Amino acid sequence: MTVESTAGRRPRRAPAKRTGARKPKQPVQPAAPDQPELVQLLTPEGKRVEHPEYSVDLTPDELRGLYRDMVLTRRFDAEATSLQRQGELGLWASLLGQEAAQIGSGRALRDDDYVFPTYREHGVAWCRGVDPTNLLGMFRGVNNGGWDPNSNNFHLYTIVIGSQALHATGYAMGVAKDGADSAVIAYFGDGASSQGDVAEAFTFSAVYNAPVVFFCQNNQWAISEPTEKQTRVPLYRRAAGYGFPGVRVDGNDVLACLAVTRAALERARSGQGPTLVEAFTYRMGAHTTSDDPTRYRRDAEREEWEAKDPIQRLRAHLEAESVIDADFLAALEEESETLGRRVRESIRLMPDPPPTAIFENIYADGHALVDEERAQFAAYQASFAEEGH
Amino acid sequence: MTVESTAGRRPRRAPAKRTGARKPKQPVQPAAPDQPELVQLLTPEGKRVEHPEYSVDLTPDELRGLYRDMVLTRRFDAEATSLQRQGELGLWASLLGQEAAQIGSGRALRDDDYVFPTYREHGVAWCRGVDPTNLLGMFRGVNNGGWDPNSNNFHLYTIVIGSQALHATGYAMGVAKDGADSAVIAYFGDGASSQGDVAEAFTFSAVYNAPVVFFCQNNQWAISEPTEKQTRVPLYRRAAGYGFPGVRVDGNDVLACLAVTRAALERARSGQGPTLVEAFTYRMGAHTTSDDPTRYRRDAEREEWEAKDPIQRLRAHLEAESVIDADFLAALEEESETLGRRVRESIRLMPDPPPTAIFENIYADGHALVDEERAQFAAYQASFAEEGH
Amino acid sequence: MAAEKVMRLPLAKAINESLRKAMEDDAKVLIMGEDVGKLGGVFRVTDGLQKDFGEDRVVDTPLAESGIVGTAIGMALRGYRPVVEIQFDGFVFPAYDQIVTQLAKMHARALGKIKLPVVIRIPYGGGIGAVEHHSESPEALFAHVAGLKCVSPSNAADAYWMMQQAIRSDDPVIFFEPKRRYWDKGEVDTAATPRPLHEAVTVREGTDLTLAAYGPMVKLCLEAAAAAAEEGTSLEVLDLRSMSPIDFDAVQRSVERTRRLVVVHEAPVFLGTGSEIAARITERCFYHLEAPVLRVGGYHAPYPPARLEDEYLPGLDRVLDAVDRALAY
Amino acid sequence: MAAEKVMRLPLAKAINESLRKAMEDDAKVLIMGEDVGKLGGVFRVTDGLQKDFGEDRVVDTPLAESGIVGTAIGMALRGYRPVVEIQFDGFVFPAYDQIVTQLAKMHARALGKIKLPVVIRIPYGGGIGAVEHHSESPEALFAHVAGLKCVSPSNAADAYWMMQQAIRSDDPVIFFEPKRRYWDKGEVDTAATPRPLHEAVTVREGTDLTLAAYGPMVKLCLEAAAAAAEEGTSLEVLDLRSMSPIDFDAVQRSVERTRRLVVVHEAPVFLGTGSEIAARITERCFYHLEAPVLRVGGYHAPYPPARLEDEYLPGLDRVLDAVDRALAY
Ligand SMILES: Cc1ncc(C[n+]2csc(CCOP(=O)(O)OP(=O)(O)O)c2C)c(N)n1
Ligand SMILES: Cc1ncc(C[n+]2csc(CCOP(=O)(O)OP(=O)(O)O)c2C)c(N)n1
Ligand SMILES: [Mg+2]
Ligand SMILES: [Mg+2]
Repeated sequence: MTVESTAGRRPRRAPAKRTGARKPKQPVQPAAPDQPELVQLLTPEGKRVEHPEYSVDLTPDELRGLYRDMVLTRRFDAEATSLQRQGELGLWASLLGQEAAQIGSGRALRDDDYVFPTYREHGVAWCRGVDPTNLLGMFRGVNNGGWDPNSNNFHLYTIVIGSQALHATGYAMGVAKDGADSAVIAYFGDGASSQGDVAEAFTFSAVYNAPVVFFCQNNQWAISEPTEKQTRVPLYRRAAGYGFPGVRVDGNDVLACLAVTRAALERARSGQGPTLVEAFTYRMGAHTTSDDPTRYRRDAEREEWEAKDPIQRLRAHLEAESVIDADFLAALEEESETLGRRVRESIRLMPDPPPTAIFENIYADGHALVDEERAQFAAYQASFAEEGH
Repeated sequence: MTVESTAGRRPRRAPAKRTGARKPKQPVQPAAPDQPELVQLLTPEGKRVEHPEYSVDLTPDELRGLYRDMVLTRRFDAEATSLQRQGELGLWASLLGQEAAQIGSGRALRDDDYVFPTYREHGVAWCRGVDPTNLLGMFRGVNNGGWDPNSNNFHLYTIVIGSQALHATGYAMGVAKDGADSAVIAYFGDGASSQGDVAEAFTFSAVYNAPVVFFCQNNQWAISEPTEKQTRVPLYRRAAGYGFPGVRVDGNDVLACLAVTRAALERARSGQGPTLVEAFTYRMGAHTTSDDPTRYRRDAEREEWEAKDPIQRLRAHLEAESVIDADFLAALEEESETLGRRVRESIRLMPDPPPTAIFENIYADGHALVDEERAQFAAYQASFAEEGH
Repeated sequence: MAAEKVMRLPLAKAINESLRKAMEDDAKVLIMGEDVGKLGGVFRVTDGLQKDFGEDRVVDTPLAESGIVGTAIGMALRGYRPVVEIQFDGFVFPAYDQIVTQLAKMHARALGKIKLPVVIRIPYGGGIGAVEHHSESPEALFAHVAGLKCVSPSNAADAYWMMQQAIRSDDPVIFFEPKRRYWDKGEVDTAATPRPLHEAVTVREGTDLTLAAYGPMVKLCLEAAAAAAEEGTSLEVLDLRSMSPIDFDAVQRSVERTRRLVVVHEAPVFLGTGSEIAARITERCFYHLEAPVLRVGGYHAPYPPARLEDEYLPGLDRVLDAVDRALAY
Repeated sequence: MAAEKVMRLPLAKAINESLRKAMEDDAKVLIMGEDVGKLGGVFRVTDGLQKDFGEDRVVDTPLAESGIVGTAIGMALRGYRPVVEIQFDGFVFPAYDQIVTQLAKMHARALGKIKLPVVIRIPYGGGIGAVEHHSESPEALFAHVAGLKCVSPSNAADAYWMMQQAIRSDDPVIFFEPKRRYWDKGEVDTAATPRPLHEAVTVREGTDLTLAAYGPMVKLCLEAAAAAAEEGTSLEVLDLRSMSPIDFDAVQRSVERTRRLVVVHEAPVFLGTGSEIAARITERCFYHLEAPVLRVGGYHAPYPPARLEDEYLPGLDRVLDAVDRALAY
């Protein structure tokens, strides 16, 4: 997450001298995505295709459910973005464009599985049943995480990039020790793949054969840096060097994301250890509401990806198969409106915490210094009351 | 490095209850070394074999040179071990068994190449022309690094595991910026492969195509932990996932180590970026003089590796080819004796630093607090002189 | 730049100009960090530099702070002078090991034979309504460590000159940038002769009590001094500028006159830099002090969510309250 | 253990017994770290535990400290109570980010809904003639951070009981083990009722001056008190035991009687825990103190090579010198 300044224009200057730096003569492997490697079950045009290894066979209800999830998630996200513009939130990190990756993987989970998200997994939170308004607290600045992780097996958002990959691995090691057959999923981004913590999570999970799925949403950008600044080969290949499988899935194809994640979770459950899933997708919006992507990326790129939109794609398929009709869409539109209204209303009701919250929950068993400072603070506050300040 | 205690015996107890932990059902890939993957030019019996990709063609002088390097390095190492026993050193980290990996790779370097060692690269130091007695300073406790890294392009020993992989990468990025065609080599162990810093070094070196060779001496142990505690697949495979080649070489075969390192350095020089070399070898001794390997490993394992001794192997080959004879061996024995004597004598002459050294070289440009403490210390010391304390 | 010497600039822009000048003067100066290139950094401190100096000198790095600092060390060993950006205070910790065990100690380890001219820029402190990890003040965690120098400018002119000096220093310097003052404008005279980097400055003279601060809190202390003046109390304000070393001589001189000292920083009071100042000044001025050295700072609590930060951060009232308490002795 | 209740044990062995007891009592207690299994740790503190409790409960980890602490956090979230070993003080820094940004803050981040009962054992301090990174005292770098608790036993009995309490605590505890005292024997009564974990203890009563210390320096202070007694000076010695929180009430009570305080620790004086104690006790006892609080500790320098450590570490003479200086006021 970033908060950024508005910065003035710099006066023009003569071009600077360059050092005589040697250019790499021949990069060994192209960093460009290898399209054929992508697992896909639904083309951008909405055509259902088969894959030799992965498949899904969903009921019409399930299909409609996925569509509904994506539409409502997008609606919630749009609502949050506009609440930020209205000053109700300090910041928002939009998932626009990543709905298929999140709903597909989120719907592959069982209730007893455990999720370790980044700060952008609003769609996964939705699948877990976390009340969307709870996600807004930290972006509004009333808390640093507003839900009980154990109510929905959905951990708090983690901002320090990559840290949660280790928590997920440790949690999964615990699951294995318990002899349970649940699985754990860790979300992170393409940028996060460079953090040492993620590499260490790969090592630990492999060595202990932990039941964890690493779900990397490669949305092509880490703020202003394209994926080429993190790796020169496709990210999913990282896994093999640690001794577990990696697979790249079309991250805008909700069916493929569901199928691939399900298979990976199944491997985890059956004692075969970790899998790395790279969901190849795109961050359609800014990094956060503080970001200005026009400074670093071309409009054309965004337009290309618009043609691969995850929601349109499923809709085309469901319409072609007559799984959805105008009534369904109208009802969903109304549900969206209701959700939007509820989010708007509840944010305005969300109270600021009392100042004394600063001193709460720092320690589970108490701490003398906190007690002292809490008391001093109370006395200090009271002094104003007395003075009528 | 570790310093360890002598610990008392534990009273016997009833076996503890086990938790019902689920055992991994089927590890995906075997952790066992895949022998065929090993690049070898000289069999354990000393037979010269060819490899489709790697070769060396050395003059008799060069061959004798390699043999001499290994013998003298081993002698120096043995001398240091016994100086530790005599109390002249606080600790020693022996390279016994790793002579071929170090001399082979060390002799592949050009003068303008730069080396970032761990704490065990006495053989590489030897190849760089670092006076062996300088290596002893930190183990004696008179300094934390007793040579000028730039005199021999050999950086100081680094104890915090894995850190130097990043320094090497940064240095190599600088070499590339300078447009120079030198290469850089970073040494580390099998244990170090788990550190996030090493993974980050892989990422940076790949993204910037830095002219660096990662030379991992897999000596099968990280103190008491066998390599299986760090990885479930051979380590050299780690590289591919970062987009550069990895190769496993017989680390007890000095010719293969030379050939493989030369090729990797050549790739670096010619702008093809990093390579990971895994030298498959064995730590014949204890981790350090403080360690007691009988607590955690079988004698039989050591014996197996004794049959693959790097020095015996080259000797067998050179004798078979009549490259060396009794005169050569006798002269070398004398040279060894001389070296041993010189090391013993110079360690005893190695002075303790003056106490005021504590306050020196902390900052290049000075620091008021250090000045103040230095002055206080001097006054305090002087007060004893006055009192005749 | 040649012609105009005095410019009125926001603090962030003053750093930008200083970086530009350093890069013009010395081809070995490099900039490294996340998003420092095309984006110009999330605060635009490196705005335009990649365009003018190229990707070889303004380097967008992978997202890995240990890697950034570790490779910067390697570049310094090769003769470069890297200026590293850590995007926010709370993200410096993955690099902490490289900073503390390598960057800080390598010069001493080599008995002085190698130098580590690395500057680590950290936008720090709160007050901008940000989410977790974006408002911390970790300076004590660096100042405690020998081998590092830590500084923080409070205004645009100091930002310009202190950055020039930090880059020229052959020692590693952690450069704490008061992010909530990035937009505050000040005059920068690029032809001036700057005072030594680690020297404190009396930014307001006074007789009754000394307020010592650095970075973002200097402005607050000046406001407090103005408010106190209206009530007839004369406060002296010291801008310490450097947290390692700390200019204790300057504090001592001031306290010997005013006989009372309040130290203000955003970082938690417990083991914050104020604890060292209190301990040492009490030792140096034991017979001069009319009151114990008081400290105003953050609580022993994680930095709170934005809606509570005004309660957490030292504000005018809390500073004046401490002043009153000190004067009451 | 059932029968014999009082044992005479070296400090390291007392910790070993305490770990064993905790593992017997609670199946959720796990041990993790490098070489803690077959080897029993480089100091043999976990000796025999893997043999008796199995590899599932005494876990040899990959060589990666961030990974160790990060996965321990995950295990704690799953309901385990991991006791993590960091092999030496100087190797904790790769884990610093996980400790400071995750372990310390997660309970607060979750508004108290999750707990992080993780103990991090760090053998710390010098005096054993080791190489670089094996003799440091980084406690201030942890005590400054809210959300962590930091303790250090000075003797075998405390080592036993404080470890029991640390493991039972629902908060993260950094357990600093005074490595140079590992071999010092003391009586451990496993049927005793221990005092609260964060309470200081008066280990010697005196009237002229208070010496406050923890961990390895307590023994030194007792020696200093004995030596001073011979010269007719009566020193009180406080074993603080806890660096976060610090039992300021106990220090205050003592100083109100003795009117003089010297704090001793191995860590560098500058921003060491002594600075906080000096600052706070001066505030609390301003009118009681006859002399400024003096501090004896390490210098602002990297820990020196072994042959110099006796000059660097506080020793009897330096403690007595500080006592003399304090008494001279
Ligand atoms: C350790 C750390 N460094 C820097 C940041 C600042 N930051 C926040 S998000 C981000 C980019 C993340 O990119 P990616 O992992 O691809 O995830 P995405 O935002 O694209 O979903 C950065 C650099 C951070 N949060 N944590
Ligand atoms: C960060 C860090 N953690 C722990 C240690 C303690 N330690 C010293 S050597 C070692 C094992 C290293 O194993 P490996 O990398 O295989 O190198 P080898 O000693 O076998 O040459 C350990 C754990 C350390 N030096 N640094
Ligand atoms: Mg991304
Ligand atoms: Mg090894």
